[in-house]
Amino acid sequence: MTSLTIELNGAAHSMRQGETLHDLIDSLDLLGKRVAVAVNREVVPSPRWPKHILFPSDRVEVVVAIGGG
Amino acid sequence: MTSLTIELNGAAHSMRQGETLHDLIDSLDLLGKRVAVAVNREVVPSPRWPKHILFPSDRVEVVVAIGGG
Amino acid sequence: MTSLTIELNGAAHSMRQGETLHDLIDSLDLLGKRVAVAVNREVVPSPRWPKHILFPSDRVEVVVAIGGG
Amino acid sequence: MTSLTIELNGAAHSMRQGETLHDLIDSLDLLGKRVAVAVNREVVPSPRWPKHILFPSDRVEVVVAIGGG
Amino acid sequence: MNLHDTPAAQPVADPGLTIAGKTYASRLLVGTGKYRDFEETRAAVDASGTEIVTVTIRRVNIGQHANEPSLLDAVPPDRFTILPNTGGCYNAKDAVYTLQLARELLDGHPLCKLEVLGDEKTLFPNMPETLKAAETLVKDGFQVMVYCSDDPIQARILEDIGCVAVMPLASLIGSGMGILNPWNLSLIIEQARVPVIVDAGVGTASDAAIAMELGCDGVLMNTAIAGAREPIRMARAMRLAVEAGREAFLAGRIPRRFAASPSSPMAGRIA
Amino acid sequence: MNLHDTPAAQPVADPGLTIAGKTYASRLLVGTGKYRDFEETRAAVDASGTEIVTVTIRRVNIGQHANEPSLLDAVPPDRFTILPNTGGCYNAKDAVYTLQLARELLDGHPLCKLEVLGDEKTLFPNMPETLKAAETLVKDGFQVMVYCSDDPIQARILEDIGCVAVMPLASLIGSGMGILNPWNLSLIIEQARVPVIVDAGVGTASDAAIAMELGCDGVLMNTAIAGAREPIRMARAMRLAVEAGREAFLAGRIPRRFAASPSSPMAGRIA
Amino acid sequence: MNLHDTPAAQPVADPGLTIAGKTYASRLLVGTGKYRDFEETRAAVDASGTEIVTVTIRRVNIGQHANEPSLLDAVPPDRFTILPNTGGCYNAKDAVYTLQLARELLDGHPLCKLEVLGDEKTLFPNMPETLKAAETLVKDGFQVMVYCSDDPIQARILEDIGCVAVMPLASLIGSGMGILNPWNLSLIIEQARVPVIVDAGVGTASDAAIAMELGCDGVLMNTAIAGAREPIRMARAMRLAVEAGREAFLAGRIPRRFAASPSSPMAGRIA
Amino acid sequence: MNLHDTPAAQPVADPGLTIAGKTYASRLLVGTGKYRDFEETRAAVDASGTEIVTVTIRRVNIGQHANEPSLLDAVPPDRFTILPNTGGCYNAKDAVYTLQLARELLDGHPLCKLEVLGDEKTLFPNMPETLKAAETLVKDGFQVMVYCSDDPIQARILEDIGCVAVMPLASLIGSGMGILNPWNLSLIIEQARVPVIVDAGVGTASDAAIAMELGCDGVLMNTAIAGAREPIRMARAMRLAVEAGREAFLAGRIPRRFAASPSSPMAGRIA
Repeated sequence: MTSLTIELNGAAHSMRQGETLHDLIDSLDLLGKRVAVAVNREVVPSPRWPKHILFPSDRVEVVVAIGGG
Repeated sequence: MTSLTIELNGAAHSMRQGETLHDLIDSLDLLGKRVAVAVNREVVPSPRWPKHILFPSDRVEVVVAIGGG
Repeated sequence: MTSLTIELNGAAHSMRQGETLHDLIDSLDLLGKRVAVAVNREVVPSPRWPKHILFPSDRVEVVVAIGGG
Repeated sequence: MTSLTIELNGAAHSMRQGETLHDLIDSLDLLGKRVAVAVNREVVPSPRWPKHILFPSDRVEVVVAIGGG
Repeated sequence: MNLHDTPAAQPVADPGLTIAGKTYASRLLVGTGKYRDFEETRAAVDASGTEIVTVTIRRVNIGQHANEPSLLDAVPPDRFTILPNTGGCYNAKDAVYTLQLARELLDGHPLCKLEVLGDEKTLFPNMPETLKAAETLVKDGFQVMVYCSDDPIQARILEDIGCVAVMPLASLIGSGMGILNPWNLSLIIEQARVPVIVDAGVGTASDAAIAMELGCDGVLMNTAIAGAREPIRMARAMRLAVEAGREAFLAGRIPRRFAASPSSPMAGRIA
Repeated sequence: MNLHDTPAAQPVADPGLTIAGKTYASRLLVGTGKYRDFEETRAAVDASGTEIVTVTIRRVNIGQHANEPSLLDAVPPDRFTILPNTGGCYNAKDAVYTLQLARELLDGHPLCKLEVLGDEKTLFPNMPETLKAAETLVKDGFQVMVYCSDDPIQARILEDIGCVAVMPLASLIGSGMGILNPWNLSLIIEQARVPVIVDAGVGTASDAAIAMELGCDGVLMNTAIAGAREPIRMARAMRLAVEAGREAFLAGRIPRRFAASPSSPMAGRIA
Repeated sequence: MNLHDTPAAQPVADPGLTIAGKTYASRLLVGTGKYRDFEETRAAVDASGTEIVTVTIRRVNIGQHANEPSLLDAVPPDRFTILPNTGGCYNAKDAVYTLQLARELLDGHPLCKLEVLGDEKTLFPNMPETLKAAETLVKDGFQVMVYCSDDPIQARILEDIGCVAVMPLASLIGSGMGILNPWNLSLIIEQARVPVIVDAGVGTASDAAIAMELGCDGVLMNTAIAGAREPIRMARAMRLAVEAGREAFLAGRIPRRFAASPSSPMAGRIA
Repeated sequence: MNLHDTPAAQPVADPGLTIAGKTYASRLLVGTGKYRDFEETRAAVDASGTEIVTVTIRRVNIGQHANEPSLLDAVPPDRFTILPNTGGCYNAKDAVYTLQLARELLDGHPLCKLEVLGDEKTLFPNMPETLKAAETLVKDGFQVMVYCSDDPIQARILEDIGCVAVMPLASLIGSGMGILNPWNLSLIIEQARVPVIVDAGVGTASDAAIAMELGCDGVLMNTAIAGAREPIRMARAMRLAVEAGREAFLAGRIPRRFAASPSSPMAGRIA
């Protein structure tokens, strides 16, 4: 089964073809954590993650809240 | 010979039909004075005054430099 | 019985000869009140009032605490 | 001829007995210069220098004007 | 007379600070950056008495252990109003995108702090980009609290766009220089119909008090507390200072006059 | 982790203000002049949280009804330290005489506030007369807190004479101009071995906070409170401001630097 | 020695102020409003030593005697650089139109002062409209000197648009409040590649000197001179102050340090 | 009309500064310390336009070559009024003794600058010793110009003693901090019947201008000029600044009002 490369938070990241955003977040151990996700600068709400299949060179952003002023 | 009404510096002003900007400035005793003129918010350089015939409801502006900061 | 005049808080005040500081304070209804007294710019503690006889032109000061900053 | 020691501007200075303030200033090459002199904190005007004989442990001050604010 | 039976008229309590329809008892807003750890962050937040805490949105550090504690455990959204900011954004596009992510992160709550910076040296706001971003965000349903210059004309434009609070800088972010131009700030306050909150530049307690005495509705700070030798003590000092300044504003100060006026009566002087 | 179980190190409490061997929790001293009535005086005194109240000595109003309430019923000596002052005295002789009467009035307690004024226009201290009076009073066993100019050399002389506190003016009495010369005040504070208390000139809360942030040990005021639109609220504001300024002083403020320093980390920015 | 034979090295002369390629010896620019008559205007202009005089464009008063003297007889374009301004314009459209008329009036000379005001109360610049007008005017070949807020980011944008000088306000036009925020002004000066000229707010000579000491390239004023009790004397004072401030800037002032440093040597002291 | 034929009323010239009956055109007094050499001293003195130069009295350096040039060759008493000072004296006795020597040195001329310092750290005046010395010197026939604190009461006492000029410090000697308390200085100026000359603390040209605008009669400085990167240029800047400030004071500045006032008439606006 072939793999593909996406851009995750600015760096190359390889996944298996057909994998979803849900699979990605799961693989990052971030399911259930307070994170937000965008693909190609479009926010994708968590309910839509399982249906959202990723394609080569998709630009994925996974963000959290950190300390700042 | 019929007359017409233009707007001169915001007020109604009547002239004779066919009169030019040059005629107007002359009638105001401003020929040779340091003034600038615009018709309908378009600046008209003095060389063009003799050929510039005024029409009803033309909006004419005649300005000078005064004290200001 | 002859009388005499002292200066009380800057104004003339007449008393009977032989009267004491205690008599004066009593006559002013100030016994037991929080006041301090000086005669001729010498402070006289209250215990000494009964023995302190006043003489003509004695300068008596009776003071209290009032609001101030 | 015996010598004696005076204090000149805070330091010991030896002279010959009987010498005057004039002799001292002369020996310092300061005659005619803009200096002022005091002996034992008393100012001595230059006209009096020739007559002013110095004695052991006299405290002599010789001062000038220098740059200051 | 017995004074204890006849209490003098007590002052009416301050109604509090209302932003986008919600009222807060505290007029102090604090940032969460530059603390030693989350424990210090939380202790300072508690000592400050704040109800509104601002946070920054950043990319997850891929690969780092995912179970480490997170800021929002220390300052939970159910106890504090979380105000996501766009610190680090230099144009409208990035700021809008950042806040769209923030809204998703915070279950759709629309209150946010917009800051579009002009350059890394001054962190001064880029006002043209700020106006552009404000317009987009308001249209998109955000409640925008906006970091801006102390320009009264552009403050009014931001209000007209529909921002829920204008937040002029007192001086450069993190500089601790205090309020460099109280006059411009006063012009903004006089005309504002939304809360005016000083954002950036406060250095110590008196700076916060002065802002409130000028008539500001609140003060937002981060470095002044987190950078102090004792952050928790300074957080407490700021809580007291903001309240002191607000009370002084409501109490109506005596006029400044360069002339003396005795506190003690002249009558009855001893001579 | 559960933050509630692990409280962060809390700041050490301020030991308080010690004058002539007695320690006070409050660093605010207040005057009692210019109030509407004794009830308002007492309410303001309570709201200020002060423990030291200054009063003026005046001749009894002969003939007036002797049973009217008196100031010391409103602020009883058993609950407050009463600090008699010499307001209205223009030479050493009158000041010394006034305080001898005051000591008698207050059952011999030696603490007093010496002020010898220079003229009625400025109420600026007359320092030569102040030095003379201080010398006499200290010899006579008084504990002298002294109103003085902000001259660091004469402040030291007053200390050497044996005064228990030096009280430089911030600006003219009743002027509300605040601290006109924080630099001189700092010189006095640096060298002082007795408490330095700003006396006169405070106008609003931030002025008091600034005095404490400079390192003053306390602040004395009257007009700023009594002359406010709402004296009781202003008294409370001053209590908060003095504490805020003191806490900020102890907390160690960030330095003033005219350069920006971001509150939010640069790492992980979204772009 | 004979000091007169050995002159000490004299300072190098200030090269002067260059705007749009033309160099001026004087760094003072003056307005022509608010004078009693043209004679006073000319006398003040002469006393100020200025070479650049700003004028306003207004409609001819129709019907009034056309032969009365005109401003440009008093300050003739062959002796002074005439700088037409857009005083009274509140949007980009009117400002651009006004300057097109001005250019025609002044035989096509392109130098102008753009000011687009925000409201009649503050006369503060409307920056969004100012940016728009600047863009149009620069494209149309004008050399634009622009009245602006003291915002360093927008000052740089105006420079990038191609303005030949940025002219931040020191404080509100005609207020005489001086330089309210020297810090922002310094940020603008540090980065500017075109002349920075303080426009508006100067009240007296020292304000002008301070502007020059901060590193400004020039100062523009009107009310401070025309509104003084003696306008001609004040014009002279301003000429001296601008030169004094410039010279002090070039001379390199001593640092501010709150510590004493004796002017007289310690050695050889008398004791 | 021909403006050149009708000069507007020119301002009346400043009568100049009168001290002890002698009038000086220049209101700038300068010290002679801290220069590289006598040549630079003289060049700076000339550039400053001063007529009064202060010098310090020190012990001759015994043994050093007696024919080296001396300060009074560089600034000869026949061209400048030499003002001997007591820099370095910490009590009345030494100051009086020093000036007695100075008077002898300067052929009996009685004008002198008295300064009695409080400590080496601040060089702040010791006022009690200053009062004592002033009394002795005036009795002894000296014309005393006196360095003092900015205390209006003691300034008046010095005047009553018979000093010919009072010279309050603006800030610490050599600090360059400028006028820290213009308010106290104003109180002194209002009441003074002798010249008030700011002595010490001036850092740059605008400081000198501000002093004159406040109504001072003159300014004395040393470090601000001698310590500048280019002393001769700064001397010139100070000459211009003192004159600018004086002229502005005489011209009557516009009031400070935080409100805008247009320089251009509203009438005839183009729309």
